[in-house]
Amino acid sequence: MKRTIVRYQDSTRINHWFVALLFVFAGLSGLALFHPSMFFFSNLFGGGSWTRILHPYFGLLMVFGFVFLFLQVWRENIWTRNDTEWIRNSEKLLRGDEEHMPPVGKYNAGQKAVVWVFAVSLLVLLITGFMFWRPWFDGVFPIVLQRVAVLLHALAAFALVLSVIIHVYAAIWVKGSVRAMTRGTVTEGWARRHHPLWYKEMRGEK
Amino acid sequence: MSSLQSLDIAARSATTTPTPQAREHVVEVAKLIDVSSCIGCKACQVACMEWNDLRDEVGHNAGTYDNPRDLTPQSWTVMRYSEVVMPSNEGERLEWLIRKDGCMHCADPGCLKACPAPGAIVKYENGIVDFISEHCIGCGYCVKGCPFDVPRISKKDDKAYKCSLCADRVSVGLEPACVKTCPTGAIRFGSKEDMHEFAAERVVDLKERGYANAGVYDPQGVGGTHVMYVLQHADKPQIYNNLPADPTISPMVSLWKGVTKPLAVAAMIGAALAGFFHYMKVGPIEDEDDDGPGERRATEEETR
Amino acid sequence: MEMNRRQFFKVTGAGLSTSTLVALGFSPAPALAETRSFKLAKATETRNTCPYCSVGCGIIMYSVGDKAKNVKSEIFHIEGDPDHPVNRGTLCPKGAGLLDFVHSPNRLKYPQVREAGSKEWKRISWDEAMTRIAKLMKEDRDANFVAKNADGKTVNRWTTTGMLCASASSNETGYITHKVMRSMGMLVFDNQARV
Amino acid sequence: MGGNAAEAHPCGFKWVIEAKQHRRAKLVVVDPRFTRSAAMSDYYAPIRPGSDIAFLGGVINYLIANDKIQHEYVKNYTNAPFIVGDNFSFEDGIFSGYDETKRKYDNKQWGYALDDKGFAKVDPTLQDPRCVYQLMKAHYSRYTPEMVSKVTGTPKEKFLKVCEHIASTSTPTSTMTIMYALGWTQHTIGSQIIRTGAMVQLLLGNIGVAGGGMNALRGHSNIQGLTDLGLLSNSLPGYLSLPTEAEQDLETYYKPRALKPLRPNQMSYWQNYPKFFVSLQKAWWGKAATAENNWAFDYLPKIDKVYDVLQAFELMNQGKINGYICQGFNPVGSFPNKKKIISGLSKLKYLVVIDPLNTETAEFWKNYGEFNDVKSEDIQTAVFSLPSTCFAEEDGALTNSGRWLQWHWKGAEPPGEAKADPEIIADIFHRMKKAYAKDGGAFPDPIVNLTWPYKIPHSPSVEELAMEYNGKALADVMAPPDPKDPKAPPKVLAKAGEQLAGFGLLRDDGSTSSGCWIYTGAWTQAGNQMARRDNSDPWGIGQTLNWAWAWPANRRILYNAASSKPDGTPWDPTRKLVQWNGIAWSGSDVPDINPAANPGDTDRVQPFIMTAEGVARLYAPTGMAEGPFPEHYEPLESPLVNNPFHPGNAKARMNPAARVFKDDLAAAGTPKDFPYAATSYRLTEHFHYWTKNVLTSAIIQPEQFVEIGEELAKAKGISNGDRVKISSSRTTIQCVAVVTKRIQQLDVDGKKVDIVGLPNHWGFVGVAKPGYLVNSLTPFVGDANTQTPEYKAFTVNIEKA
Repeated sequence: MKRTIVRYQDSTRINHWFVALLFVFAGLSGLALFHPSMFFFSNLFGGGSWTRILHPYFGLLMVFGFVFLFLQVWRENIWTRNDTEWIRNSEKLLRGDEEHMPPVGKYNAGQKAVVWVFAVSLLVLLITGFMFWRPWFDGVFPIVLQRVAVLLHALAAFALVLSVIIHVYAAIWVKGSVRAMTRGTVTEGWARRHHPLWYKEMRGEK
Repeated sequence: MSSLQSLDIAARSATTTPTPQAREHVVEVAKLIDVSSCIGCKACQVACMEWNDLRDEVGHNAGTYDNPRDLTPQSWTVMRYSEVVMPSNEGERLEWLIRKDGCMHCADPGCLKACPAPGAIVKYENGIVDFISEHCIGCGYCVKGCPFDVPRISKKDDKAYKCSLCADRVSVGLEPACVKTCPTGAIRFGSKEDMHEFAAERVVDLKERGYANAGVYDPQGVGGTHVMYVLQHADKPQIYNNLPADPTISPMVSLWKGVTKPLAVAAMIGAALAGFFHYMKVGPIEDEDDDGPGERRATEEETR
Repeated sequence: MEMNRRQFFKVTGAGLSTSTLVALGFSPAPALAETRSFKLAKATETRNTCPYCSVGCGIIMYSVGDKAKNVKSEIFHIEGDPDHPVNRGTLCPKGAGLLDFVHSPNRLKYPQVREAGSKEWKRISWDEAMTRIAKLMKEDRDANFVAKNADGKTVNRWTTTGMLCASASSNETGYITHKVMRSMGMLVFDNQARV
Repeated sequence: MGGNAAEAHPCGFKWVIEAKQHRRAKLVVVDPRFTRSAAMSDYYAPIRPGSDIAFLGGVINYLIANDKIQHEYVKNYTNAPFIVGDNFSFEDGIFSGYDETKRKYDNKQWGYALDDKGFAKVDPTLQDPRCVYQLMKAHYSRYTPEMVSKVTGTPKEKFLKVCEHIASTSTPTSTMTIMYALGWTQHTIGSQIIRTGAMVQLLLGNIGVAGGGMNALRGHSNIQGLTDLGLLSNSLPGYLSLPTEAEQDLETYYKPRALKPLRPNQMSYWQNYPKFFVSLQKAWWGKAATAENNWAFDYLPKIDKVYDVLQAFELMNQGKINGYICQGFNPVGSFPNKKKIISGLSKLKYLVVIDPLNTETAEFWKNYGEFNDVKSEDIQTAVFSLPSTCFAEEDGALTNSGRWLQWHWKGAEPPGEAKADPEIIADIFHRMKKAYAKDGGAFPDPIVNLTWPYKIPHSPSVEELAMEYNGKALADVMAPPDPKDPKAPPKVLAKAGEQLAGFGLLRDDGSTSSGCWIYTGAWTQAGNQMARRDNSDPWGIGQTLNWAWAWPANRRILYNAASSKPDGTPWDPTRKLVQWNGIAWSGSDVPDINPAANPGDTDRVQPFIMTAEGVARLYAPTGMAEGPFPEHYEPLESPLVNNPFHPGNAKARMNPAARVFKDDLAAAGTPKDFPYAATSYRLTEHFHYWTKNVLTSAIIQPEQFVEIGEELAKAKGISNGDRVKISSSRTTIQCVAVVTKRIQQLDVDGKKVDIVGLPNHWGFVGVAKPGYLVNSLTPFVGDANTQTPEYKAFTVNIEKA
């Protein structure tokens, strides 16, 4: 039986999957409105009008959930010089060569970048989303402002979806990562190999 | 399959494939509003209300003749009254400029460009831009798209509404209700070409009566409109209760609904595919206990 | 690129699921672009004159039904009469809104009486209303009819009941009203021409 | 001027816009407010309400001074050359023959100087100082441009510019029409304002020509019809008039009505009065009207005084009227001084309201809070509300401003138990007739003998009624013996029982019957002429003779023979109307002259066939209550303390012959308490007090407002949209203020005068916002001739609410 280390508490994982699920709903309903080619997603929510009605609520809930998640992880995601170094070498990592990567703590620079992109884009989505949320905020904001808001909302959504794709792929690409979120534990080898500093730290305590 | 064979559709909202356009040799219609002959009697408002079975609520008088105060889902056209003092050959002259506000039926409609719901907004071959309420999802994007701030979303059913240029009457060969009822013939209807000719005559007559800057308002910023004005002061449209001087679809909207979106979709799909092929090519980073490169090095150190 | 068997299934599986998605009817709905159906298609047309001002615009009234017996003809649209030489199909804001006059919530539907001193109406039948009115008029005429004036000249006038006639009613109504009321000797008798 | 066609008659105003677009016509508007008509005008000038005669008198003075007169027209077709009698005079605002106690003129002193044969003397050279032209010139010499500007408040250069526009139409080839309405009629000097306008048109030669004329834009759709049918206190159908007490027999009755011509060989058509009168009596009383009983002359009530509406409500307030029937009329809304109207109605024993809609009059007894604060229990009037049909639910004919009788068809059944008016009237008649037949009563004869030939007695059909007022031959109608061939057997013009084709066939021997002689020809043997719908315009000047039928004899422009020079050739060849082609009069209209009357004769038949003079009357010896020449008098309630034309003479401040009762004269508001000139008027979105029951009209003009100029608003601290209180000497009302540039402050007689505009469409019944009846403010005073109340000029005060 490989020895495992606990990476995420149960509450964090539930929180993560809550946000992930809502991202799927908000994302799909958002994409339905994003481009005609994906409008058929609106059938998942009971048609165009329901998509337009539900999407803001999904988004709101997602942001609500994300806030808790963010509060738990933001400390480990502060950007350090080490992360810039990691980024510079990430090009090699992509080609599968892990040796030259600097030792990484609980989160490597890629993961940190993803978290921060999530945070910023969700913030923008929240703010601009309110500005053209029909019908509750119909007459509140001038049309000129709403036009800017709609554009920013689309850009932020694009950034969010892109970073989610990267986030999901990274998890699949680095075998053994998914279980961190599904069961909360990782194998010692995984920890030693990918997050040596975090591994030492965990062993130190153990 | 459009059930409207007689009036083909030139453009349809949120539709990336072209609409059936074999029959494009269709007369483009236009409604000409000659503000210099308009007595502001609001017969067009009543005819529009009555034909389309709309009844707004009885509002209040807020110090002007403008009733209702603004376009609403139940008022698809309203008269805008402005009292301006303009220079004339006999010194200052008070003028009461009354403009019939409503959808301009643009050649390049901002509402149609902004609308995310397929088939909710259509532009017919004869130039009429119409809202197909059954497809409308009530998102309000058309309000952002329109350079003239015309569409209104109803609180009752979350559907967008605006003047339809009586597409139902025009499709069976009748003129719109407001055109027929206009007592002084200030509203005319016909082919856009004829309307331009008639407008030119009116401009000549107005110039003779001392309105040097009389002209036709058919803004090219939106590709020309199928509702045109003859204005006594065409050089200053904004005095007609801020009729935009050079209306265009806002750059925000064209950016938002222009080429960026397809690229963004492509980028997203591209990212997913890139991930997939990357996985194929580079293969996953395995999570075996001992034979991983990084893994080997780490184990050697502790086990020693 | 070596794709082992398991991965192969994964890829084809994803492709399979989306296509079934489409097959389950998630394909974009066939878009109907239909204008509102033309509401006057089979209506009955009747020519009339606008009752408001004296320009006398010609109007066409469209009513439900083709005059079949079981249909109570209901006017649902009124438009200008294009043949009329004065208005040529145009109508002013009042004329264009005639439909709301015909169907006004304030249209009276049955005879009512307000008794002396009371605060509200009481519905009564035509017969009772007309009997009382005729009685009141006859009593008043018999009591106050002046056959001869102070210096003996025959005058045959009744000035204690007056009438105001509608300038929006037809010539025929005006004619019969004048004929009946004048035959009773009524002098206090006018119409809107007075204001 | 005196009318706002763009708002009150929009579809008629279309033709002003057409004239502007096709004939490059100029539209000049003179109005206290810059109305929506003014918005379309080429030139606009403000004017103080009630000073129209000063303005028009100034125009007459300008035309004469600058010789902008169509001399040939004036010399031949007006009574300018007529010599006026010696005892006509005019000093300090009062004409000769004024009785101050009765506030009446005796017009015998205004007659022409007659020669031995009873014809009026004339001086074709117009030099005789007593000829009408010279007297008129002298009379209006006082109306200098400076004086006009002082009285009307119109800046002098604007007044002169308007005169210039008007003067440009004095040539035969260019013409002008005056479109006036209540702006001129609703004054104490209303009739004289219209006469002054007519005099201006006569000087310019614009009467009887295509595109000219005095166009009265009448109010209701059938006000013309009901006036033609004589539904007025002193009238009978066809503009015949009821006998007065003094006329006890036919002879004295006919004498002042069947006018003998004052000039040789004039048609003076009224001399046929007996034919029209006898035919009417036969239509109403059939066999009971015989030569022996003077054709049932005594069946008609005889007049002691004019029982106009103001008189009626004065009598009501004195308790002298017990019953009142309001058929489609809303006096509580439309009559002045609402308090007096309500107090009058409250003294009635019974009130019957026959109306398709609920009205303020029907509910005058109901307390509607501030809008109608009455105590129901004190009002002892029994009120009957009978539902009647509206236009869409009845067949029949309406007569429009152009005298066209247009037939309309029923399109729907009436709601609920509503009945058509003829049915309701028939019901009253039958019950009265049965009661009189059974129990007798006062003078039952005219009721029991009334002809009732209708197939369905309780519901006379409109077809039968139309045929009845058209008239038919009771016996064969013979042509008069032909002078050339006296022996020839007389030709039968119409067989017994046939519908008559024209009033030329009416006889005074009882062989013909016609309910209204001027309508003869509406329903002939050839059927219902009023239902004709051929709108062809063969002459291209808008003459559609085959559309419906116009009285008299389907003529569309009256006095159209005046559209030709004295020799019969048209003034303006491009717009011919009716001209003499050597044998007969013909043209694009039915000639308004004997077709065979050769203009070449020495005493040719003149175009104005209805007047005794045969020509138009610049000087009116009879017919006007306050003088042969119009003179400016101030309204009852004027911002000025005196009449600037006659500052010294208090008797000449207001129209000396105006219809006013003592208590109202005393209660009039003084300039001190009520300094601002007010006028009440209509908006295009509403029709009086009727369309506040109509949802579409309520939506486009929902709430009562008052219009004031920016200067007055600043002075009173009122900003746009505020609620304000407007008070007159009768009451105070509240509404929203619309502050606008369209009402200008005028300086009048050295004083700044502000104008307050009061649209009068709101009340306490209806779907629009409830409002005050504006006629609570207006004074209880009327015009001298028509008794039309003075809604257009009174004074108010205004405060922020």
